[in-house]
Amino acid sequence: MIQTVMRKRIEILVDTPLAPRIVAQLKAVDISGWSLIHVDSGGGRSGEWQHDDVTGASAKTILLVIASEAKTEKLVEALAPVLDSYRLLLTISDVQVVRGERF
Amino acid sequence: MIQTVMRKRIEILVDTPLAPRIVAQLKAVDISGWSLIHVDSGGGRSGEWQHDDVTGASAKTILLVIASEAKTEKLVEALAPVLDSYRLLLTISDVQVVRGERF
Amino acid sequence: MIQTVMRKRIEILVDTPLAPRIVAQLKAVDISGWSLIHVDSGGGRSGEWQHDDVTGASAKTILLVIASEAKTEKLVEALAPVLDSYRLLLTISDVQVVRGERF
Amino acid sequence: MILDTLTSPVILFFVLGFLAALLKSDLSIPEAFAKAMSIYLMAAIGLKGGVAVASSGVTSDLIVAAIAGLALSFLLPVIAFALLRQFGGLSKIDAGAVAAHYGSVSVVTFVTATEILTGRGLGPAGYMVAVLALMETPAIISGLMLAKRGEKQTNANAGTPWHEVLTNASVILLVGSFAIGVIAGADGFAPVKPLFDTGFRGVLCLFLLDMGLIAARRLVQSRKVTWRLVALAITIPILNGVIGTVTGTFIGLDIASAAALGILAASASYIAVPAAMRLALPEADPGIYLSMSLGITFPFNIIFGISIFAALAQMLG
Amino acid sequence: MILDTLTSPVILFFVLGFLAALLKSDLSIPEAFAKAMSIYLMAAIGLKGGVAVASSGVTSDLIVAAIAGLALSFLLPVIAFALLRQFGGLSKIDAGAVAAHYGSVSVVTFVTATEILTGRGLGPAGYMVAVLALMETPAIISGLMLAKRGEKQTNANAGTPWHEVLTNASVILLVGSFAIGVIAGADGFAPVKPLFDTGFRGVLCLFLLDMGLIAARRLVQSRKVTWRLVALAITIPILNGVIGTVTGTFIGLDIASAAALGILAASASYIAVPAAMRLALPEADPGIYLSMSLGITFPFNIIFGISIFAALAQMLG
Amino acid sequence: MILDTLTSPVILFFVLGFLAALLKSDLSIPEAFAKAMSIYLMAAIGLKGGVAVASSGVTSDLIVAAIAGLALSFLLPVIAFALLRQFGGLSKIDAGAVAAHYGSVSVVTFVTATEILTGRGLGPAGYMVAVLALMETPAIISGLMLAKRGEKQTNANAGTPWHEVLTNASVILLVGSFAIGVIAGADGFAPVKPLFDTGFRGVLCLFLLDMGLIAARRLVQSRKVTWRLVALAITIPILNGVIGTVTGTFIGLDIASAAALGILAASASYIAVPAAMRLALPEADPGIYLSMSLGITFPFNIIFGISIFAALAQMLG
Ligand SMILES: Nc1ncnc2c1ncn2[C@@H]1O[C@H](COP(=O)(O)O)[C@@H](O)[C@H]1O
Ligand SMILES: Nc1ncnc2c1ncn2[C@@H]1O[C@H](COP(=O)(O)O)[C@@H](O)[C@H]1O
Ligand SMILES: Nc1ncnc2c1ncn2[C@@H]1O[C@H](COP(=O)(O)O)[C@@H](O)[C@H]1O
Ligand code: NA
Ligand code: NA
Ligand code: NA
Repeated sequence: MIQTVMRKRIEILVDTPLAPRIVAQLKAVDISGWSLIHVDSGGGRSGEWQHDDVTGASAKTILLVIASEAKTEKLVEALAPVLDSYRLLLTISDVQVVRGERF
Repeated sequence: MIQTVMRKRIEILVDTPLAPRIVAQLKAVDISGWSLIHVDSGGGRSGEWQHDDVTGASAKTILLVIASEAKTEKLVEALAPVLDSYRLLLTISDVQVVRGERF
Repeated sequence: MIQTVMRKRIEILVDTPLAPRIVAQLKAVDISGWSLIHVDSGGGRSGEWQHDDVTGASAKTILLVIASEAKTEKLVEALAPVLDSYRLLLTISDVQVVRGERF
Repeated sequence: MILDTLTSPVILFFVLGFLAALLKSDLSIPEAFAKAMSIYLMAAIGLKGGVAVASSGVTSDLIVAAIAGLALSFLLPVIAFALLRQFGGLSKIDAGAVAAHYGSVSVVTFVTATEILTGRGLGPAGYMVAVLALMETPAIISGLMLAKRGEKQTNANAGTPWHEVLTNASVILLVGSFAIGVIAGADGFAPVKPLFDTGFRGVLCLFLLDMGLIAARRLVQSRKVTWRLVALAITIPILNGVIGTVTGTFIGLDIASAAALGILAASASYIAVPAAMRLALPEADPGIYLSMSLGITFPFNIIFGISIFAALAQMLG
Repeated sequence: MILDTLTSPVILFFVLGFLAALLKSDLSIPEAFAKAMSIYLMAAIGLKGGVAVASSGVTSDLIVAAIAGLALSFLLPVIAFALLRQFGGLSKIDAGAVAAHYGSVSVVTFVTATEILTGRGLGPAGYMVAVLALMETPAIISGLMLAKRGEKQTNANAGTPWHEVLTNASVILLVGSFAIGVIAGADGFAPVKPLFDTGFRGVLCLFLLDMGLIAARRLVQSRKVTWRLVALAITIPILNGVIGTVTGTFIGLDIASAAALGILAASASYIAVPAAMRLALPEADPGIYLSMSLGITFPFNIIFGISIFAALAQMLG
Repeated sequence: MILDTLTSPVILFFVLGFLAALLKSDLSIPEAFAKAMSIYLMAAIGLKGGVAVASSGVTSDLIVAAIAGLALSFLLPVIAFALLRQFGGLSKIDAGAVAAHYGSVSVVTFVTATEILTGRGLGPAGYMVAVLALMETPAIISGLMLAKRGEKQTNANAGTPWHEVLTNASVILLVGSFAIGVIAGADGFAPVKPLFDTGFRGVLCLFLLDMGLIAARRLVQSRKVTWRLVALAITIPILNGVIGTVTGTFIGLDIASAAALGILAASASYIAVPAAMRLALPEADPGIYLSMSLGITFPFNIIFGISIFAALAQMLG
């Protein structure tokens, strides 16, 4: 059987204009990979929104990151100060990863 | 360490025209937030499909919802009658959430 | 309560031009359903990329597959030889599925 | 005349798309661009129709054609339903859903017909755009009535989605730009004419390229269409088209407009109606109605139907 | 004159989009197409402005108008800030963010005004495009200064995002295509004119259709806009527009260019500034500034503002 | 002559995009719009080529040019491969993949060259579009042969993806619209000419704006391109371009067509070939071949190559 290792799967829902800032934080805690998933629309306590490329300011995106538990903890610490002001939605779950050495 | 709480991550794959109906059900069980993820194409027992904006009728979308276990159960009950007729694909997993009070 | 069963949720990040090959592998191990999720951009050890439809060659996509544990194992075995040459990112997690008989 | 049609770039691009999809080429038109073109085409045809009515005024022809269109859209599903049940072997729900498609209309078929007929000096009257818009929705109602006939009480969830049907994008766009055309008139239209008139046929080429791809892929991917349904997807439009053309001639429309009414009757919706059916009859199988209307009837009408009903209108007129 | 405006297709498409969204129609313009149109419009207006300046040369009017524009963009947020704090009851941060929007400009409002004024023989000078580009950013700086006045030390993360502000897409595109217009001149422009000039108004129609949809949806979805803020979203543009028009007349611009300066002053940004505020003041509520600038001020300016400041410029001139 | 090129809006928009990306501006063209423009450009160039051949007929020049194009596409990778292995230090697989790109062609380089040459009265013959289409694929085959030379048995998975190569989108679109142009002829083309001819250069401007952005981002993000590879990404196109221009002159093409053949030979594919290589040689590093062809060779050809080979053809002719 192929070897798998346990890693963390982090999903961060963030306003698209702020995504580069989060990516900078990833790099700061030495996480080297991420993917941005396209979100079309959504709703929450502050109302509903649609992705709109004209006023880019109201679009949101999901940052998907696979990382080790240690780096995940560092990332959460690093993001703590902006969690509220950036209105981030941050979830973490367990995943099995193939070729997991790289994370 | 930052406090996290356990919540449910619900993914519902649904035909795009029916998504507003599912959102209405979310609201009915007092779930206040959701995000719609863009799906490009797929395949299943009833054939393959591509996202196509011309005949919107054949596009699909993923509704991503983070909710407490109690609300998740209510939601599943509420969706039970339409699971088959709407051809929903519904999965539920555990996630750790930061700032989890809001769900 | 509605009956749920445990299944595997597989996410495969793959170069868009290679996605049909992976889908062929899915079919080979008798997995009948999949969905392609749109990824906008990302970064890893080999640099950053943006989805770009002009030179389709540099776009990536996420293949989302729900499958039984047995089929998942078969799939991982089948993909093993190309994991490196295709630069796949493959993660597996547990999910509860409603109407799980079909997977 | 069919040969004539087959050397028009508009049709040839459709054929190119169709062949490319059959060859499993990776050619694809970005969805956003395809949708943009359909919005452009609807706005353009609405505007031009409105401008035409602004100069002709509301004539009795317009009123008669409007009534005929409404009646056709409401009644044609009944015949289709009977055929689909008896000969096609569909369930009541699937038959009702498919019938609604054939009562309603395809904007692109109409636009293509207008281009081809105008090229032969047979341009339909401007008010036919209004008829087009009017014919979109009645069929949805009669299709739903047929699908649910005999049921005790329809639950709220599955009732007619009135709001969605009446405010659906293509109705709003057609009616809205028709109204703008009427208000602006020829003078107001002049400054925007370069985009909406001059570029029209070129855009139609690229749009039909995409429709060819979509139609052929739909045809290939469909697994549930029996040979009986294929036969009906050709017979029903012929039948409807003949009824439409005869009606048009009978109520005194000019030859071109009678042909246009025939083509509207023959065409099957693949935008407004599928969306409505997905909401109102989620149990109906989209694989069936999309394969029939988009995969078979649409190409049939583009390549043969337009010429057939034009010839019929000329014979009768 | 307002009535006149209201029968122009350009405005009517805006109204159509606005109504469609209020009716909760599913009509929508694909984002990619909307963004494509905005890129087209900015490139076209930049080119045309540049070509105009290439033939007129750098005049003293140009220089005076540029200085006036810079000053207005820098100073107008101060008045807006005071009103938003006192009358609107906003926090310092929200007031600063909103004020920045009102000091900056809306490209689409300017483009629409140019089309409508030109239709009445009141086309503003080509250099007003340069003024437009210059007015985009100073307001961001003064808005941020107002929002942070009295704070000890701003941390690095929350400082002015200079790089993003100065290289933002609309600034680059406007300035870049203006420069291309200047370099290419009328002769170089000729081969690309069919696309950038002839099709311009038609594209503007479709773009305003989308802006109508976006503005109305924004208005409907906004939950945080009090009646006081609604009043300010109309009062501030009137005030700014009057200041701008008077300034334009005072510094000796021709009537059309004075009107254009008024409209620039009255218009509120909804592209460059929201993006900058999201970065520099993430704590400010985007619901407030987008609802005000896009949901209220933008429609107000399109339907009333343009005519008001044109009339004022004619009165003063 | 290079200066001449540098004041054309078409090239200036490319430069604008390139600079914007180097400045890390957030300017971006929606992918769907970029792809739509590339589809439009290929359809337009195919149509125009076909219409030209429809009136000139199949001449011996056409046949000779077609054979020369096929031979060049098949043979040029051999020289490139040797240089990439020896001087560039690439592995066999990477060298084969890169060589395939340089044997194949870039549609946009050809289109831009045609526009610029036509502007100087040096428009290449219509049949060069057919040559363009023919040159897209042979290089893929010889590149794969070079990459796998000496291997015992290629496994099924890694064989030449014949189907994808022969039905790839740009081949189908070019060949298809060329055929439509031939069938429709000048008369059939007339009604669609406003879109496909009049708007052409304007669209090319916006498309090159995007290509500038893409090329510069590719250049900046590439980490694997050594200075030796940079040198080859300029040397190989010069070499290939000279071979192509000389061949064109030698086989008796007119000056403009000989220049066009040179530019085709010099250009490197960044659409059809990368997609094929990703399938056939997944182990080859896309970072290398995309950075070289798109990040270096493409800008080099647009800004210098076109003028160089045109000058050479004039000298020789
Ligand atoms: N840790 C990660 N989490 C999420 N996505 C990743 C991660 N690492 C790599 N990726 C994605 O995989 C692509 C290729 O990664 P690499 O092979 O490391 O360059 C990247 O561009 C990302 O889109
Ligand atoms: N429970 C949730 N599940 C999924 N997405 C959510 C949830 N809550 C909020 N969101 C997303 O986060 C955005 C902002 O949420 P809020 O800050 O609550 O307005 C929403 O518009 C959704 O896209
Ligand atoms: N096992 C699966 N994993 C992921 N997506 C699936 C799976 N099965 C079905 N789907 C998605 O659900 C759609 C409908 O499935 P079906 O009802 O089986 O035709 C498919 O087209 C896929 O997009
Ligand atoms: Na019909
Ligand atoms: Na302003
Ligand atoms: Na070449």
